[in-house]
This record gives sequence, structure tokens and C-alpha cells, in this order.
Amino acid sequence: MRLPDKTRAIEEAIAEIKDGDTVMVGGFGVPGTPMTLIHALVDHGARDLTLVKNDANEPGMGIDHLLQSGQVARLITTHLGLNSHAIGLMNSGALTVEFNAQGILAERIRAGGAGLGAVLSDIGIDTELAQGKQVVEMGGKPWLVEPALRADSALIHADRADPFGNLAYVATAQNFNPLMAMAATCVIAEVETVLPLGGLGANEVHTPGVFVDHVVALGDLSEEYAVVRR
Amino acid sequence: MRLPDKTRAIEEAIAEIKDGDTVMVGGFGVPGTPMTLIHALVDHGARDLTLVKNDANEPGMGIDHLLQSGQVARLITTHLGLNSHAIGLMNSGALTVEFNAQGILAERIRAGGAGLGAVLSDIGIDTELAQGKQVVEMGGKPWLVEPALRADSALIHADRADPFGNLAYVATAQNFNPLMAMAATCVIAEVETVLPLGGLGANEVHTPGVFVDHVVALGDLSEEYAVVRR
Amino acid sequence: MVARAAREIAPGMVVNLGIGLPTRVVNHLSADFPVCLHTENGLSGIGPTRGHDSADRNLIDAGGAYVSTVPGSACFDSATSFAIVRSGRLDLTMLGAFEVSATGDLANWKIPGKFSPGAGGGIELAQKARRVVVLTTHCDRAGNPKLKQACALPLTAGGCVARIFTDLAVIDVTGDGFALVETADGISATDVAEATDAPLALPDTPLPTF
Amino acid sequence: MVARAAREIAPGMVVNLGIGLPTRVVNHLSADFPVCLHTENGLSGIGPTRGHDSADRNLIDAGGAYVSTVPGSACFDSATSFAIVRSGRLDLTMLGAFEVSATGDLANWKIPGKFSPGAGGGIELAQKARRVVVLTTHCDRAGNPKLKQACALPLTAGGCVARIFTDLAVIDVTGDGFALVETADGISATDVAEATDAPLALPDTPLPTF
Repeated sequence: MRLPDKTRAIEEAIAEIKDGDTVMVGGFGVPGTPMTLIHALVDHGARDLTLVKNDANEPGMGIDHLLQSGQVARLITTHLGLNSHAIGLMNSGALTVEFNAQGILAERIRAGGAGLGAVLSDIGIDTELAQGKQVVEMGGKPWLVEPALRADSALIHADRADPFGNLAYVATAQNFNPLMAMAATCVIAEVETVLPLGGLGANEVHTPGVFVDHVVALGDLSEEYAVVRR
Repeated sequence: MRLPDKTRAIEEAIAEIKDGDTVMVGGFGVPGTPMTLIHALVDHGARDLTLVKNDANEPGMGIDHLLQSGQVARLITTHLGLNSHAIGLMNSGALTVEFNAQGILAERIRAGGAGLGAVLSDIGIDTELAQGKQVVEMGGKPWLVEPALRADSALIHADRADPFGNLAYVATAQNFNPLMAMAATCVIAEVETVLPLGGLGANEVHTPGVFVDHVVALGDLSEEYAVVRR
Repeated sequence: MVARAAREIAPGMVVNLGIGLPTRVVNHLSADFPVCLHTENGLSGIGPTRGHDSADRNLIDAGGAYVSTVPGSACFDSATSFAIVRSGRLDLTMLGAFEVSATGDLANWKIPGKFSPGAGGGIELAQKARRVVVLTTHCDRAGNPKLKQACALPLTAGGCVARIFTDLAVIDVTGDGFALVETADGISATDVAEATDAPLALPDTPLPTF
Repeated sequence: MVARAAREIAPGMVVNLGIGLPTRVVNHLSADFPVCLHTENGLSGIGPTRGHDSADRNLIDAGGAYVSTVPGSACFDSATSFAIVRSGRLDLTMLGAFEVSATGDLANWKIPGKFSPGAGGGIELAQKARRVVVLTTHCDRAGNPKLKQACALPLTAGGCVARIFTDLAVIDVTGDGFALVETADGISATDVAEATDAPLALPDTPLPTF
């Protein structure tokens, strides 16, 4: 028994993405955002996409490239505060935005990855975020139904991987990546270092390779990954 | 800013457990079962306990000591196949047993640890495990409501820890431990090695110390932790 | 039958082998066969079973057997382990059975009044693996058929079984009930039909043997 | 006011400091003060902020500032990070505010038609931290009071705020509305009452200053 090899050229890895797909994108700010896969998706050209991402990065960075190119119809997110361009698109009606509480977005994605239907939560139950949500009674208390989220593809950034797709993250570049890596039909991971099988210890794996479909080795990192000067 | 020290003597760590408490116990078979904390709880003597544990270990091992001493009124579990003694107690009515599908028990505990009310699942929906469960409609489909589980205390076994209670597990000794370590008011971890602060890398932590209340350093491991001869 | 069942595993699959007979399938997979074996107690990439003296006290499968790792193994908690199962990442599971019905219902966890140790992870494996096959003796110890028109025992999951490997035959569960696919060497279609408590469709072509 | 707010942190607490003014509290905690700072993007044990040249590109707080770790820091995913918040493991959060009501309602994420970038993690922090305190200027840039009988803006969470630190005063939210606890040096109770758009209870004893 040996574990299969899932390393791919980047074009091959993202070839399956189609117009109208839902695509999850890891990252919280710069850390963990798969900048290179995002550029490949711009080149690929799939349109009418629904993106799921914590934030919209900053103007001219990360998923803002996909917003600029007009490939995104809908964005499921938690906060756009650092991207005035995204807020402009939202206010003009060119982009439909669905806001979630951050931890609830995380749980909805995780529920999708765990094969659950939904989670019940009381977060935001007395705020406008509760509007339009299904409510169920349990134990004499009302709960909001927060449906599981899955995607056609997930774009993941990891620090290290092996050819089977076991992934390890560093620092705050973990964020939504391990959750999204469970919740898509096709999971594509760009990684800074591809180690040989066995190079990543069984106990240091954050995302088991079972969840991952394609591993793309990054070359030298572009400026977009670097520390942002503010 | 320095992180607080949570290392304790074992008697002090388990002193808070009271008659009638719900206690989660990590482990799947021998790996990850906190054998030493279990013995301390036998010595402590709290009665009328509800235990939450994947399995009942084998006769004369692990939580079987608590069953033998008559301290357990109720057991929430997934499988008792290796403990004929536990099955005998169940059949005689001396022990109330609630069976859960294994992954659903894991999710119910995780939901408790994540501050959710419940998860919606379709597991076992056409079997007798669904009997008596609340059903909700979502997206035109019926779903079982699987309520979150929390406990008064959780007994955890980890391989390594630092004094703040950051925990790391090895091999299949992980199992329910990281989940239960999130889901109790008082989380007590026995650990094979206590490293100084900083000795456990930030990226190799499986359970953040924020969830852990007491860290108990183990001395030499007893025979109960060893490979079982069958 | 175990060797025949092992050939059901296609290259690249993620596979869970249930407790009992299915576990033995691992001995029929070569060292360079590309496959990922999963066990629900938290390991992907199971390697060969270990004896007492070379066992790692912390490394077991869901049945309690001591196992090893392979290069690229990963360990995870029980929630992640069943996330793999429920989210459709398990290509195949091989399970034991007390009874299988002609519509693919599986009963393998409870004999009311006699045996009720809990279902463990069996319900999720049976309900959510992309393909569920059963590995079992054709009849129970008393000689009663395990393949029946309908299950009498409490179900593990309904309509989940695609194929059954027994000591007598390979049988598919089709929309029209059981269909004989192969027989064991020296076993006739009539032998299989007589040991099966439901109609058994025969192919028009000659039956292969295993 | 930031220094005063820092004294609100008791030894041993797990604390989340919101974006804006609250983040500055970290500069008023000594190196040996026992506390665990949490940031919702996945880090417990935040150390001092880093400048551009010494920053780690992968290590930021939820506001995007480059931070450092301390011995014993741990990194985790966003689901685990909010599990900490929602399950009651966060002893204290310090948040900014647009408005706080006399019943402790907090509005800090949306000004309809002007500012609606999404609430991020604010709703969960406000609703689930064991103690929520607000750190804000007493009035907005136009001079309008932020402490009001009722919030006009969409709520972040209802009845969550226990105490408010402003440039003028420390004010508790009690069952009977706002109660003045301390004033800033040189500020009278009358000054505070005039800048507050709701009744303000005064203590019978002399007011401490900060």
C-alpha cells in the first residue's frame, strides 16, 4: 500500500472550475490567501462565480483581482472593511454580498465538510443578521438554523504538503484553510514546500490528504505574499 | 504578558468533581484513555456520575474501574463490544446506556465545545437510533436534531503539554480527546511530558491551552497504558 | 473470498475496512498498490498489522488491532475522521453483516435480546461511503441464509449495499434484487440459490469463478 | 483612558482586544503580567506589535496589524477560534462602539447607507464573552453623545455591555441604567452628564479620578 500522488501543474489543477461555480478561497487578510491560484483563476476566466471568503483582501490584492475582472457575481463573507473597491461594487449593485458572523461562516463551512445539514446557533438572534433565517425551538429556546456550506472547488494555501495532499499551515495563515479544505468537491492546495511522502509527520498534519484533490507546488513567492507596508 | 501556569497535583485537579456530575473521558480503547485520572476519580469517590466515553474499555481497565466501583449511573457511548462486564450491567438495569453513532457523538461533543445548540444530521434517520429524536425540515428534507453535549469535567490524556495547557497528542491516542477538551467547564489533562513554555511549537498544538484548566504531569506509566496481549 | 474482495479496490481509492473478515483484505494488497486505508479511530494510511512485540501502544485500528503507518499517514480526531466518512471522501467501505436484504438493506449491529453492544461507527460507514460492499459467510453458524428478501433485525442503514462477497459467490444488489456475478470454484449457481433466501437472477453468459 | 482600561484585566484572564482603541491596551500590560490575549483570526498568546522590518508575513491580528508570539502561543483555525469565544472561554473583550444604550445594547458595526462593511467577529465577541467592556470616545466626531437611552443604529448584541471607558469617565451599565464610577482628571460629574444622552446615576461617595 502506498499513497497516491496528487501533485499537478497549476493549469491542470484549476481546469475543472466552470462558469457559475461556487469557489471557497482561504485566507484572512494576506496570510493564507492563495494568491497564485487566484491569479490562475483570473487567467482561466470562469465567470458568474460565487466566492466564499472571510474578507475581500485589499484593493489590488488577492480576490480583488477576481472582483476587478468581473468574474464574481456573489460573495459570501464576514467583513469588507479593508477593500473600498468591494464595498463600491456592493453599493452599486454589481456584486451581491451575503454577510455572516465570522465564526458562523466558519461553522457553516465546517458543517459542509463534516457532512452535516446545519448547525443551530443563537449568534445574532436579536440582530438584523437573523432576518430571514429559519428558527427552530429546542429545549424551550429558539435557535437559528445555519445551513452547511459546500463549494464546487476550494482554493487553499498551505505552508507544507506531501504528494498525497496532507497539509500543514503556519501561524495565522491557518484561519479558514483547514475548514474549506474539507468542504469542496474539488480541493486545490498551493503549497510553499512539497516534501516527499513521510516528510510531514503523521501528528503534524492539519488537513488530512484524504480531503485534497490537487497539490500545486509554488515557486518563488510573489510580492503579494509579503509584509504589507501601511 | 506571560501565560499563566496551570500545573497541579492530581488530587487538587480532580477535587471539583461532585456527585451527579457529567464527566467526559477521552480515549478509544487504550490509546488516549486517561488511566491515571480515572484511578484518581475512583479514589475521590464521586458517585451517580454520567460518563461520556466512546467505549467502556475492557474488563479491569480504564473506565471499567468506575463501573466496578458503582460510581456510574449513566453512560453515553458508541460501542461496548469489548467489555462484557459493562454489557452485563446494562442488561441487568444497573447501568443506563445511551448509544450514539460514533461520529455523531463526536459532533455533539464538538458542538458543545463550539458553543452551538445542536447539529442537524441524517445519520441513522431510517434506523431505530432515530427514535425519540426531534426532527426538523430544512430544504425539503427531514433532519435529526443532535443536541450539543457539554460536561462538568473532562478527563484528557495527552502526550505533551506546556504549563499553560497547550496539548499535543500522538497517533490514534488523539480520538475524542481534542473534542472533549473543548466541551467541559473544568478540563483536566494528564500528560506524559510537561515541556517549559515555548517547548511546544505554536503550530504543533492540537488543543489550545485556553480550553484547559488543570495540567497533571504523569510519572512512569502504569501497565494499563501498555500494549495489550490478546 | 477475501482475495476476491481485495480486487474490488481500484487504484487511488480511500477505503475503510470494517471489523472482522474485511480487515483481512489488507493482507491481499501489495506494497506498491496505490490506496489509502482509513480507520475511524483517526488514521489515514494504515500499514501492516503489528504483533505484540513490535506494536506501538498508541497505534490501533477501530477493532483494537495494532497497526503501523506508511509514509504519508495522517492522524486526526474522531470528528475529522467521520467528516471524511459523511462528506463523501470514502470511496469504498467493506463491512460484515448479520443480514442483507434484496434491496440492499444492511443489518450488522444488533440482535435484540442477545447482542447489543452499540453500532460504533458502522451506521455512518454504511450510510455514507460512496460504495458499500459486504464480506460475510453466506450462511450463519446455524446454516441459515444471511441474504434475505427483507431483514428481520434492526437495520444499520437501508438500501446501502451494492455488492456481497461470500464464501460461495459474488452477488450484486440491483434494482431487481440479488444478481449472481461469480461463484466460488466448485460452487454451482444452484448451490448459491439454495443458500439464498430470496430470488437470485442469473446472467445469460457463463459465470466466472473465483 | 487606555491605561485605565488596561487595569480592568485581572491576572489569569483570556482577553480579546477589538480593533481600534482597544488594541492599544496591549501597550499597558507589563511583560510579566499573567494574561492570554486572543485574536479571532487564530492565535492565543499575542505578543507585542511588530514594525514592517521585523514582521512575520504570516502573523497578524484580526485588525491586520503585525504581531508577535510569546512562549506558549498557539495557532488554530477560525472554527476553533470562535469555539473559544462562544463556549465561554473568553473572560473579557474590549470593543469599540458607535452607540451604547442604558440597557447595555451595543451598536458598532453598521451605519445604514454610510458604512456597512460587515460585522466580522464582532457579534460573537459582544454576545458571548463573559464580560464585555467598551472603549470609546465619549462623543462622536460631530460632538454627539455615544451613550444614549436607546441605540438608533442596528445592534451588534443586546444587553451585553457591562462597563464603558471613555475620555471623560468610567461608567457602569446597571439594571437601572448608566452609573458614573470614575471621572477623568479635571472632568466633573456634570461634564459627564451633559455629554451623556441618558440619565446618569452618581455615587453617594466622592468620585475617584483616573
